Amino acid sequence: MKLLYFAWVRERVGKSEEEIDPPAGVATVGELIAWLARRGEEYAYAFENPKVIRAAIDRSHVRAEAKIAGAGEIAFFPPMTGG
Amino acid sequence: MKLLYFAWVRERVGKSEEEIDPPAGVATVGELIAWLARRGEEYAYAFENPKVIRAAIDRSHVRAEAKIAGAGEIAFFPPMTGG
Amino acid sequence: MAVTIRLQREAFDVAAEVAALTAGRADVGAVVTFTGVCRAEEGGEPIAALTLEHYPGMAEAEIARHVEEASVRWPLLGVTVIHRHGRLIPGEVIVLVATASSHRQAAFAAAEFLMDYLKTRAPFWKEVEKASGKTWVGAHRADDTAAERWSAPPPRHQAAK
Amino acid sequence: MAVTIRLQREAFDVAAEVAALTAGRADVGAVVTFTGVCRAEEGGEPIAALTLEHYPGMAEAEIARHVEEASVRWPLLGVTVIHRHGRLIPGEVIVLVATASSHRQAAFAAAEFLMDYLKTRAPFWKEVEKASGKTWVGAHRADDTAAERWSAPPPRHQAAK
Repeated sequence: MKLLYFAWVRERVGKSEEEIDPPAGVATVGELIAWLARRGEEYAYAFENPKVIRAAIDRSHVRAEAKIAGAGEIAFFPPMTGG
Repeated sequence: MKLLYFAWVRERVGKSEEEIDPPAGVATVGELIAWLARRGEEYAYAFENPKVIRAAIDRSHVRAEAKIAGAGEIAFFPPMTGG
Repeated sequence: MAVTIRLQREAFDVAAEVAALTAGRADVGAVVTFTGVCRAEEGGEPIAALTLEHYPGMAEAEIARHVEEASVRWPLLGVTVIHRHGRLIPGEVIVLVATASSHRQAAFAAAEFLMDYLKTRAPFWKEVEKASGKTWVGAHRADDTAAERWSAPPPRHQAAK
Repeated sequence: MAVTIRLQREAFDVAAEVAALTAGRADVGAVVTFTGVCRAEEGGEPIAALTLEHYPGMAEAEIARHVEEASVRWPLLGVTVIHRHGRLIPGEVIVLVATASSHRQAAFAAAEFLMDYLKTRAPFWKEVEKASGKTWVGAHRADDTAAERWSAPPPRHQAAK
């Protein structure tokens, strides 16, 4: 599954996208964030405050409880500040 | 005292302004309207429905109860439709 | 606050007016414009023209008073109100209200407030020309209702810089 | 309804976009525009530039979905949304939302709805450059509150012509 990072999440992780293959126990967006945060210092920093992280699955906003099964593209980013 | 008429009030009265000298018993805008309505057919037509007539004394909106003593310029017109 | 109020017979350039409103201002973050356009039809019947009559002197003074009121209610950096009078044909701009602020809510609210005022209390009257003849436009109940929402005591803001 | 949605790096001509929105429409009586401008200072400190990052694909689709939602809520004749990305300097236009309708309330409400959405839910992020360095702009509580007012069930209108 493909992950995308934007804004300071991207800067902290140090890349804008990557392919990952999380273990079977990681079923929701919230669990995926927790799993990512344990992958290294840069991830721990990016995801240190999961409450401010927003997520989208296949380009639609989702909550932390959303299931990731079948997702093609999951994006993580800070609160939006467009306009 | 000077009277001004606008829009269909002007058209019905047949003039855009005139000088008048109402009798002493005419103290308010409402009484002035009633007095004007008795001045002739064109006035009766213009002021046939006093409820829809709006008035301004010296360029400020006023109600029918407003006193006309000291007024320099009194205007009568239909509800406003600008914008 | 930069204020421009004009009543005029002539057409004007909306883009130039908006550019003038914000020129040289470092603090403008939001500009809202309302442009009222003469429609080409009403109730399915074509409109040939619209004639706007106004009360010279009172119209300018009343608009200025309401722009002042808007600047007390919201932190505005500039306001432009241009209202045409005389005969206009379909497609022509009747009125422009433009508001500039650091924040979008102030710009939106002030523009709506001024338009509600212009529609219901500013001394202008519209006469519409159709094939069936000329008729004075009646006041709309919806416009009165819209204007009434501003009659509660205004939330005063800190004086704008 | 005429819909234009563009995300682009290039500057654009606001007046030309608004003209295109209403060109050849006999029924447009009201046009509301919101223009978001890069301010030159924030908290008293000069801004050198603003960089806008976006999520390509998602941003377009999300904006289109909200324009569609606006057209269900209000009788609109046209909507234009243009949002820039990349590096902008003070005075440059960041975003334009323009709405056209027969009636001013619909045009105002739809423009505010779309701006509230763009400020809080559209996948864009702003980074501001000052002498003290670059910082990502935080989300504003006031913007979230403004966006929440639209979450009640919308008043559906009769299908616009």
